[in-house]
Amino acid sequence: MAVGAAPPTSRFPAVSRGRVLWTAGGIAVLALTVRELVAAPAVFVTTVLDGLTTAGLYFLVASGFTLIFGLLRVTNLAHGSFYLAGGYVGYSLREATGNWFLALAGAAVAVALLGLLFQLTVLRLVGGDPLRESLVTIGLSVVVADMTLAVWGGSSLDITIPPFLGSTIEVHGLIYSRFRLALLGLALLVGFGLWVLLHRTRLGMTIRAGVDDPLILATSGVNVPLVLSFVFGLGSLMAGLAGVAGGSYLSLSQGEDARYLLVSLLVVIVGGLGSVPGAVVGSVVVGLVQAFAQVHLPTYSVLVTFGVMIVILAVRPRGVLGGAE
Amino acid sequence: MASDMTAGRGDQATLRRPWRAPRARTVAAVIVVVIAAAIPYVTSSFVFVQIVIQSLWMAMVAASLVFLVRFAGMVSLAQTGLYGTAGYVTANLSAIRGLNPWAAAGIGVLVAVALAFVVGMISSRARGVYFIMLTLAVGVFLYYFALQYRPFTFGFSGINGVRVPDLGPVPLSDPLNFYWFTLALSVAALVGLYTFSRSPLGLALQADRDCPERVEALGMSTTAVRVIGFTAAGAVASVGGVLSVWFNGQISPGSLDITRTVNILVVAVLGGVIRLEGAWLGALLFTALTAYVSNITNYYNSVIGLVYIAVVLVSPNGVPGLFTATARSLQRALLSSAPPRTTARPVNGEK
Amino acid sequence: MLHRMVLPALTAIALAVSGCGASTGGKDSGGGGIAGAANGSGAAGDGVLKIGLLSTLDGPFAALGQAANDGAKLALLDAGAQRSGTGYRDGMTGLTIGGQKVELVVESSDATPDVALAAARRLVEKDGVDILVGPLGGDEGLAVKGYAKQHPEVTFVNGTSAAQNTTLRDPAANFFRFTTDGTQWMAGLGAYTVNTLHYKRVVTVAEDYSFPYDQVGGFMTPFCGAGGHVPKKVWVPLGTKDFSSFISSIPKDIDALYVALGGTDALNFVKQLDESSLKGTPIVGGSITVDGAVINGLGKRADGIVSAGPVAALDTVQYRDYAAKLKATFPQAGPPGLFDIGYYIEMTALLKALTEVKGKVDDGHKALNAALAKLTLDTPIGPVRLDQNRQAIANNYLFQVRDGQSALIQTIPDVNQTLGLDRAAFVAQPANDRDHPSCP
Amino acid sequence: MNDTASLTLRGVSRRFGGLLAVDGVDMHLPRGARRALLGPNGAGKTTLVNLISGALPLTSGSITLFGADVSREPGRRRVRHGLARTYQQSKVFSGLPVETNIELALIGADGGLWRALPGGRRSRARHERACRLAVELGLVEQMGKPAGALSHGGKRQLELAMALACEPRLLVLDEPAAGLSPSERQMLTDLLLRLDPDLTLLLIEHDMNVALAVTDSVTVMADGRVVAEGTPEDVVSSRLVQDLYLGTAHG
Repeated sequence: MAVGAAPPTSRFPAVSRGRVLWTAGGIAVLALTVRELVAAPAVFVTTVLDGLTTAGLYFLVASGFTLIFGLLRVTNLAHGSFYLAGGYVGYSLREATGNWFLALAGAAVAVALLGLLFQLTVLRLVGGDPLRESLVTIGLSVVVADMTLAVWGGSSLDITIPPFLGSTIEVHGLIYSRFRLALLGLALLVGFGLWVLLHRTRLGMTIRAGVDDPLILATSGVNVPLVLSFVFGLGSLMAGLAGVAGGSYLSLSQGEDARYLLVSLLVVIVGGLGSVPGAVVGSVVVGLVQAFAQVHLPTYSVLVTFGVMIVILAVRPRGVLGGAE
Repeated sequence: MASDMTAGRGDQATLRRPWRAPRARTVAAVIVVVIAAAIPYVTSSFVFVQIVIQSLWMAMVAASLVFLVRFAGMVSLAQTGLYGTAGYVTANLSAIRGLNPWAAAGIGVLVAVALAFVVGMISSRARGVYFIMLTLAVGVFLYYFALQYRPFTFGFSGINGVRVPDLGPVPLSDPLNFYWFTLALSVAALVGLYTFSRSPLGLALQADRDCPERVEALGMSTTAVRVIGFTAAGAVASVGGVLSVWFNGQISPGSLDITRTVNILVVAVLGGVIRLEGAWLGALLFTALTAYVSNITNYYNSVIGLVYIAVVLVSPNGVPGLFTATARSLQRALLSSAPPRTTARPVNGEK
Repeated sequence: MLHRMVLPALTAIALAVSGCGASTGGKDSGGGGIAGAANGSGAAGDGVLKIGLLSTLDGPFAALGQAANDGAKLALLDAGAQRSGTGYRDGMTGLTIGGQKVELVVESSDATPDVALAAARRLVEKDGVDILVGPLGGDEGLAVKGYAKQHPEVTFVNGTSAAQNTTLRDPAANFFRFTTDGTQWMAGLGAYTVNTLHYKRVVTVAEDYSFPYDQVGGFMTPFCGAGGHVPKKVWVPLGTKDFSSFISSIPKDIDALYVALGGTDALNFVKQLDESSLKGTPIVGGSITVDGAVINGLGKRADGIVSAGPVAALDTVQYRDYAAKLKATFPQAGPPGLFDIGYYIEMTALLKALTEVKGKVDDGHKALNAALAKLTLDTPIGPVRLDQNRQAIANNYLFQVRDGQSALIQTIPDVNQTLGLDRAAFVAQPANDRDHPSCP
Repeated sequence: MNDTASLTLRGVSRRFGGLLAVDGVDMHLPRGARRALLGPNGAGKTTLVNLISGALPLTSGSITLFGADVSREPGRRRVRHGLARTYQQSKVFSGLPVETNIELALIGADGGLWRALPGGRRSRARHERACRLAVELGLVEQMGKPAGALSHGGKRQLELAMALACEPRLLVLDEPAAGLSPSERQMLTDLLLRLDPDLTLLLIEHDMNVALAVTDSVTVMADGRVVAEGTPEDVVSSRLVQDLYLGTAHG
């Protein structure tokens, strides 16, 4: 019995209720879209772009979170701290070497090592109890927050971006940031890389099999602890990568760790835990909802974003793409 | 599904009653009463107010979490949101709208309990880590509600100047009276939660923790059982919320942010999630730790984080578990003729 | 099991009832809440006069707290104290005023009111400080003022907390503020925007809490009075980094934007603004919006930005001395700014008053409070005196960025808390908020 | 006809994604019937049991329990019609004592939690009934132990005790003999033979000795469909069944 399986008793067949909700939701979204397009097309296009580029960053953070959960069943509540640590290390590397791409790669590797170290020393000691594993990661997040404050101080820091990404492009009078588009590109690239890894390599096949059924992993003849550590390292690496990418556009400061942990949670809650395609769907939904809420209800935007997520969860406890069971 | 934290070791302990002399409990109860009665007269004002009284109301919130973890297998990160809701309603109605403080507190608890019911309904289908994440989302939603819904919550500044009412002729604003009042409520919460856990509903809640399919197959509704359990815990947390507002005289979004959520979790883990009383011990340790470690080192947050990790790693039963384990191994060493007992490490459920 | 639980419960209740006889009875608790007694009642009690320093060394605003502590410690060093260590949290000793030993104890918050309150309680009730200097943030100040009412035996001197209502409405008799508030910091800017810059339609962008409310209020009251219009106010949630969607919601037919965001947030905002169709919109800044880092970060884009605030690089002896001392004592500190100068002024005022009363506070702080109330100071940023609510009346300054430098363009002397308006009428207005003032 | 039927399935199907695990099963159990459900692994037997007990919702078809259509009712309501079941892998409340496990089953049988509330936990009558069941199933020594600490066989006994506590009219057992020792199997067989003759029994069992000893009719499933039905003798001698099931099971 997998952790978190909902008691499989629904008075109504899931299909018909789901269909009604999907149809209602679809009509509402369509109606809003048409209204927006008619009212202010330029604002609409910009907002959609904002939403999608934000989704790109969110995907970078959340895909690592969901991968780790999928295979290790660990809810890594220190994932936001990995984002923040990655950003800070990237900042120092950028200042030291002057090369943004080196900072990106270096920080990602550094955070992957941090994650690996934690997994090998602490998580393995806890040994397979998902609740205690989650609790331990909370402790790590407290320590990382304190340590980053000690090393990098409390001021916001900006990672200088390479000049060719620093300007804007203009199409039909629409001005948009190059870096945001590059961020989206990076997310697509990483997403594609993940797809290749998971679908076109032996290791990836093993990981996917393990996500579907942890027992398969144990009987497949692979070195299970090694695969688990690899995935934890990979997930941390993505958080570190996201930290540099995000910290280059939106500055780094204390408190960002909690924000990106929440973002990861929202994304996987919406998309379904453990599923990379789910992380794509989740990022896009969260990104778009947030962007439109900020345009129309700036004062209550966060409430709107969270409210939508809670409604989705109440209806589909395992996320939009989560298994129906 | 059963994890170390939720497996029913408490019952094993109760069931081993013949082994533990009943007199030991009476002695323990007397000691606790004597300490509780002596505390106001032997501690400094700061320790009494900022550590003892503060830990009393904090423990109420933590106890609601311990109850949920221990008897229902639900690690709820929404408890801070619930206590904050009770606190905000109490503060707004009494300090802003000038309602009678007792009525304000009553309405505050009622609103929070109703909210707990709704949250319970929303989250009753989620289990394990899904439940953690869903309740965390609810908790954060309530935090942002407090932050952004200014007409009621006054945003980031929160609500100041909440006065402590009198209980008949007794002014509760006097620390000593407030201490007894809080202590009495703590004991009531403890007795109430234990009584609940032994009622048919409480047994069904524990049954649901162990095997929900079987609960349904016995003709009982897991949803009802879980929602009622969650609501009962919410009631205790919300009483803690009212006490916290009276204690601080103010409430602000910071009172229910993610740091506070983590703190309550730390309190629960330090106290061990085996016995409800652990929450009070955990709260005492936590408040003392935060008050004094910051004097010793600048990195006191790291210290708290590391202590917390160590406790989770070393002793699933929290700090009291640490003592019992040490005591048992001492006992074993002294009475080496006795056969070794297999109690310190619980059997790992269905893993 | 159950009956064993009932016993302590009954005992507790019985003791509670008996406890009521011993209680001191109906003391007005002022700010509400449970107040513990202050530890070590006054300097007479333990022979040492303890000053508590409360700023923000944790959380997102930690850098501001570090600057604040530099400023406060500089004032103590001036008076002859020595540092016990070089850390921000290290205290100070070695100072004697009127034969009384003076010690500094440091506590920190994370800029949230409830943590500030807890830190204040630790200082007063655990460390037994006689005087508390702080806190840093506006909402923290409101919470500490409430606590001050419970502890009339302790003197509270503000840090840089700048919420208007800390002193304007329902002030505490033992709370003194030698720095001006967030509304005063805007004095001169609103009128200048309409009359000199001729910006008539302005949208405000600020974070959603009390300090920016006061800033926007301080800008808008004279701005609206001079015929300006604010068709929309954008309140972004605290901690926002990505402003792009908020920018999309700003109407296009405006003359300028009023931006009250701190440091790098302002930098991010302007960068993102210039990546939108509002590219190049002129900017009017709040008091913490246009600092050196922002000017450097924006380069030529910064030129022409107008802002106002209480701290200016004056061409006076006091300012030059201060800047030199700060640089020499704390090499890692930046140029003089709001937070170090603010704490420096508050601490200097306190030490001056303490010297006047020869360190004596065993009269229930009466002499000290009287000395503080009538104190006048000549600070690095001009003369300061207090009004009837113990709130500073001081100069405010108008700046414009020219050639990568923030240049002083106007001094508004002796700005009081009601901006020169009638006090009763001013207090009768609704407090600054999301919706007030308004002139769409 | 209906008044003598305890369980009727019509066209019962269940789809998991692309897999049709149970495919148009029809079944009719008259009152007092003792039916064995046989078939190779993956034939859909356990899924069918889960559909009957309401642990899984139907994709299509209908289920009638003692004349009432329960196709859309959740599992806990079907209990009121007299259905009780056990699981392939023992599902007991491992953190609670054996005694409490049985008492909870009795609370469920007495009309659920709401009726039990005023009585409190310590209903003397309920306790005595729990003791009688424990005696019957040889659990009396273990009453105070947490159910999780029972042996495998002990858990099976406890499951059976909990099912019997419901005083069912239809008892569905999913491989009750799996993992039992020969002596425990004998005890189980004896117990099942002693059941009230009016009770209907549906039994999934791989142990032919147990299955054939206690049942009078057999349904064979393969790939989600019913492939044979009849007396034990007919079915066991059927060529098709030997190929399909016995061949696989012993091969």
